[in-house]
Amino acid sequence: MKLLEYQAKEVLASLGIAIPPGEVARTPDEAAWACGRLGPVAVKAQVPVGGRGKAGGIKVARTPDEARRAAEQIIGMDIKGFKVPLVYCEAALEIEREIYLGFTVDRDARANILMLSAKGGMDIEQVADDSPDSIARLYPNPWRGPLDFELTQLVFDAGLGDLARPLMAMIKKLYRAVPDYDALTAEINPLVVTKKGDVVAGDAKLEIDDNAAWRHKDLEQKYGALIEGDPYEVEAKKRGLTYVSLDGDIGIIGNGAGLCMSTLDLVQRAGGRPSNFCDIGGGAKAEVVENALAVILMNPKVKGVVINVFGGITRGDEVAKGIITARDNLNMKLPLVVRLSGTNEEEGREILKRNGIEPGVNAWAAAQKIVELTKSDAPTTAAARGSLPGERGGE
Amino acid sequence: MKLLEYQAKEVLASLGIAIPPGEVARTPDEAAWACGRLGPVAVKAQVPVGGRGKAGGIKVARTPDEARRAAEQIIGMDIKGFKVPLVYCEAALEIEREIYLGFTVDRDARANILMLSAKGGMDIEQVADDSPDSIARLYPNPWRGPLDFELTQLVFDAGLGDLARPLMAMIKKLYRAVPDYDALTAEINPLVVTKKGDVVAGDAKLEIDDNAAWRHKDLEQKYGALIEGDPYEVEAKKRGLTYVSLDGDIGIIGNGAGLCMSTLDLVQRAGGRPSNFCDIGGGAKAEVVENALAVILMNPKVKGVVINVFGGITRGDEVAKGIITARDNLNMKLPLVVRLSGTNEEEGREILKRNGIEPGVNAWAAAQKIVELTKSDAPTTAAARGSLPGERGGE
Amino acid sequence: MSILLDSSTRVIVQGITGREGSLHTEQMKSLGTKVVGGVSPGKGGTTHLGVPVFNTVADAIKATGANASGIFVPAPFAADAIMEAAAAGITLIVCITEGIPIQEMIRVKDFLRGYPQARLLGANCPGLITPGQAKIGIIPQRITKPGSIGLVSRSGTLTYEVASALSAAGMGQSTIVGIGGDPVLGLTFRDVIEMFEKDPATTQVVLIGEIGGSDEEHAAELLARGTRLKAVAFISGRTAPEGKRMGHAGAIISGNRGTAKSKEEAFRKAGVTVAETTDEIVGMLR
Amino acid sequence: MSILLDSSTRVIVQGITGREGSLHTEQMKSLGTKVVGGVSPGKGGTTHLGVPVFNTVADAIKATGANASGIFVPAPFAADAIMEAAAAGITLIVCITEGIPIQEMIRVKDFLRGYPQARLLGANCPGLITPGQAKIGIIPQRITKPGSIGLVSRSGTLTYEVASALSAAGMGQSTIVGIGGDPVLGLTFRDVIEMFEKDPATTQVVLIGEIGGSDEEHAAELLARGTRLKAVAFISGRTAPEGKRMGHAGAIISGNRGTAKSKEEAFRKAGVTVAETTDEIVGMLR
Repeated sequence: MKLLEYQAKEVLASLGIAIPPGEVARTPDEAAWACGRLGPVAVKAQVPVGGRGKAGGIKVARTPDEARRAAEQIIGMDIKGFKVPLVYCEAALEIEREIYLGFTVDRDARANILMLSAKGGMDIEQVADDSPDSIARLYPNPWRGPLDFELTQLVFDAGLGDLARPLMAMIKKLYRAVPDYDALTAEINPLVVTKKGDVVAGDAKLEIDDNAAWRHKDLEQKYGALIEGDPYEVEAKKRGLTYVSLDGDIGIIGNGAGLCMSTLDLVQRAGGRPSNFCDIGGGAKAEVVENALAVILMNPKVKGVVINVFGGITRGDEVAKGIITARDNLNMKLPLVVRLSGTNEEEGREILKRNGIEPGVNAWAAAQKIVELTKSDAPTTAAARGSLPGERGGE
Repeated sequence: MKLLEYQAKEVLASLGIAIPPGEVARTPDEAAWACGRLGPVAVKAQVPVGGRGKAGGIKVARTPDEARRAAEQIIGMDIKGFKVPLVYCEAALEIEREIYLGFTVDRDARANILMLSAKGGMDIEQVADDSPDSIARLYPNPWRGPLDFELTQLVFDAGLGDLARPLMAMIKKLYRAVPDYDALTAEINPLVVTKKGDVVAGDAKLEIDDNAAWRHKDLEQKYGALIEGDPYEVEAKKRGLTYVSLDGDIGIIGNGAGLCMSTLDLVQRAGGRPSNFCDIGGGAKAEVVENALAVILMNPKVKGVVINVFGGITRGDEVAKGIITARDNLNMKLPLVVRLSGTNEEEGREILKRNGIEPGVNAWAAAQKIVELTKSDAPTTAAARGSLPGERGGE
Repeated sequence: MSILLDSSTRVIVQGITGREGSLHTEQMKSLGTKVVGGVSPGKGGTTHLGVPVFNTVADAIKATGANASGIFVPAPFAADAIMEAAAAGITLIVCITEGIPIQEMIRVKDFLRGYPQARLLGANCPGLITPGQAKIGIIPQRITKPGSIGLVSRSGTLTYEVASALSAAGMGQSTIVGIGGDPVLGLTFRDVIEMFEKDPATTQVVLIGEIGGSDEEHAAELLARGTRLKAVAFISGRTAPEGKRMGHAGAIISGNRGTAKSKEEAFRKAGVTVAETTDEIVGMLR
Repeated sequence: MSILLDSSTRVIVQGITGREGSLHTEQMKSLGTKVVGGVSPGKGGTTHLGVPVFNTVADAIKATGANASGIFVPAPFAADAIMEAAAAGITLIVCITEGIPIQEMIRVKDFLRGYPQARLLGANCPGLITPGQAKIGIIPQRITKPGSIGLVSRSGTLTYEVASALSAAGMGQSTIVGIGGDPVLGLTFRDVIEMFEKDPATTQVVLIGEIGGSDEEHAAELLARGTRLKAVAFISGRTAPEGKRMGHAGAIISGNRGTAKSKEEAFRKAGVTVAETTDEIVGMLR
């Protein structure tokens, strides 16, 4: 779960990290009132993705009127596929210097890594390319956490020895996000040293491990509904699916991430453009297939769907029956190509054919078939799509 | 710092461990009222030492009247040198079985140890002698703490697999006393399984590392004043001295624990009985010597004092001057023998002699001398003792 | 011959009394795997599916001499189960469980440093199978066939797909190893390739990789130093769009590594044939 | 010859700019100890008492090639200082600081398992001195004299007392080692005796023990197996009353060990002469 900036800051504040005063605004008026209370503010788009500054998602407002106008422009704008649901109005800081402080999982090292650099701010990735040595790194032992002497070394390595005390305290607090919140990434960039000498989180990024969501239900309840910008991903999450939106027009369903990803590769190779990645895991029960199809069909751009299932333990005929049930329940009329493999695959293909579903002999054939069926198609009508979950759910 | 039972239970309760309802009573009336509110209670002497049950410090009371009478008998009684300051009235438990659960530092292993036994209760030390295997043991890694599988093994090793869930939860909570409170010992004996099936701390012992007192000032403030039963030890602690009361009549001061302990050995060897152990550490400044003498002279049994100082870096003449200043400030008239060693020891001895203090050539001679000087002495008068800290401090 | 597992390996199943544990224990036994016991705390002393159940792995080893374990316990208990197996002396730990929090796996990896004899496969993997001899995990026996191709893969269903294509073409496998798709896992491509290299029964290897991480690159480095094995590699996710990144931390540490392109190039440089679709693999091995 | 420390040992002082650190650095230097630097975070780049100061031990080692460290930092920072020294590669760590919480020392002991080359003396010890060559810590030079007696002790002032009696009697010392009085510490009697055994310059040893723990008993066990050293032991606290015990945990694990009687008996059984007062020691060594 990727938290929005204001949410990440609330969590970091609960760990004792100083953040500037700020208020969430869902409307331009709320932004104006917030500015009235806070004085000059930065009005910041709240989206779970980087680069919002360059996309025009951050504006400085000195007066309530300016804040209202900024919020009018920002709320609802699209940033890298996320529609901005609200803004965060934060008291402007008098910046003396900007530091980079980040924690993440280094999957190659199978370890956590803490990074600190005196060259904080927007260009940190450039800094990493140009002068990697200016980013000091520490791999804390995962049971012990960072030890004082390791933090001392980190701070001096980063050339920030004059700030050793406040920085070491800050890093220890930030690292609490690992044991306390199962954080995968926790980043403060810039970490601002103000002209008064305070050390304050200027921005904050926090990603919590979805595998540990059961330990952090409070976060999910408090923030979960607001976070995902993509409506299909939100719906998929509700239905317990592993789903990522893409910008093509062919729906993809596979069981297993690798199989699903290779189906995507094949569709693209055949000249098509996938609308999503959707892994339904093992088994391929009718209910799960129905959920996956329902989410994919929510997207009006989708012209057809390809399903790639390898039956490990589940039999091919059962999978075929499940797919037909799902299609019929959704009253789906769009082209549907299914590639079935594993036990009883021949029987399964027979059942599909009898029910008007195109069976692929292998994954490559299935990919070519769905591309062929969707290329010539006229724009889809609502009728062909069947009943959409939005319509059924009264959303 | 050794906490009293009710204090230890308050701390354990803060860690999430279930304790029976109970109230502290400083007077027999308070005990009666507590019984009125709680129903049948155990009235328990609060002293930081084991064996109070056998000493008559625990009585069961079914009515407020019985509770009053029990408190009358217990408050003020002496248990192993501790005058009982108050009682704890605790709702009686319906006991199904008694378990032993203890944590302590195993100094030989330089590690923490958790111990669990199905044979809990007063006779656990006997159990340890007779059938050591019936006490299951676990040495948790100090950074990781006890892991679930280790606790599972511990619980099954103790033959308590049927209580695995509640016991594992309980042990994890108890172990929090190590990272959270720098506990050196944390013991629940008996850990009671009630007839209803609840698992409750029947008694509790908790010792906090004095070296970590600076991390736990809240505990010290809340409980510190009540704990130590011995008035000389309380006074010594206030003055920052390492002091243990003994029951003889010769005061002992030494610099360094080993030197102090060997002085004690020598006095005893010479036929005397030490009234205390008092280590004044390195340096032996006048102020520290004065503090040590002051505490020792509070005890009316003391007939004389021997000081054994080895000057490592401090010069013997300086030590001698410091001792004289201390004696004079306290207006002490009792026999005082000083054994001085190290740089300028001859000069130091000269100064002592000139000021009427007996210098010992070596520690053994000094020990013999103080025994000789105190044996024939008549009971000391208040005048000879000098001004006592109690009188000066207006206690 | 084979790697890691054969018909003499003495296997226990942690979580044997659960639904998944029961199902796959039966399948493992039906192939001939020597399943000597199971672990389920509180059920020690009972028998399940014809094998004795113990409260702890240590108890199971004492009674059965087990040296391998398959873990089928639910995610919240799986990291602990791995550590228990290692501490008790198991030398091959196969964790099928999906959804273990990454921070727990990082702690497990550090814990395992204290038990160098313990090799962990997974978590979140289909396990391994030595066709005709034994399996630990969930790879279906019927898609496999004894032979001389070593197969190592990050993806479960792609493994099945490739294995069944090989078997259908009459090309048997020495051992099939699913290393799992989690970011923090036990045995890597490199570890498994090293074992295949030492296994006289294995003459060819197929690697099925994925985008993300640098394990494929590390395996390619190893193969580049020279190998007696004929190797074919396939990378899935070649056309996957870049993830929506939050923050810079990931970019700082991974740079340009981890893409399908970087992996394919690494393999080509190492002299390894790269398949663009899984269908090509069989032909490339002929 | 000597053990642990001689005039070629390259020593740094952690906490060199503090009051204690400064005082004893001067004394160490005046004896001829090769003090090559000091550590004081934030003061890196400066010079103190004629030696360079560094921010971290790692920096100090890089610049000076130090292999030993004396720690004089306040108690709340001392455990961390020990771990820093070990992690940076120091092989002899001498921690003088008193009052380190026991739980911190238990964690330090576990940490040190990862750095087997690092030997820790203390904490809460007077350090060690090889008379006429070098010292780390606070043992006064003038009470010592070069010679062939190895002295190892848990008590600071008793060490001084015995050393000065020996020196006054013309009996010099090879190395004097104060192992410290804390319940959880680094080098034990046994470790130090083993080193004396291997040191050709040492012909006799004096052990000064105390009640509590079983380290004296373990040393006696070692000596019982045979030694070329003439050994005398003294235990202080023979007449100390039993501590007022709270709870049973201590009694369960220690049983009857740890008393002066048990220690003296162990030494006598090992053929070690036991002194009843420190005054007897000189005579027993003649």
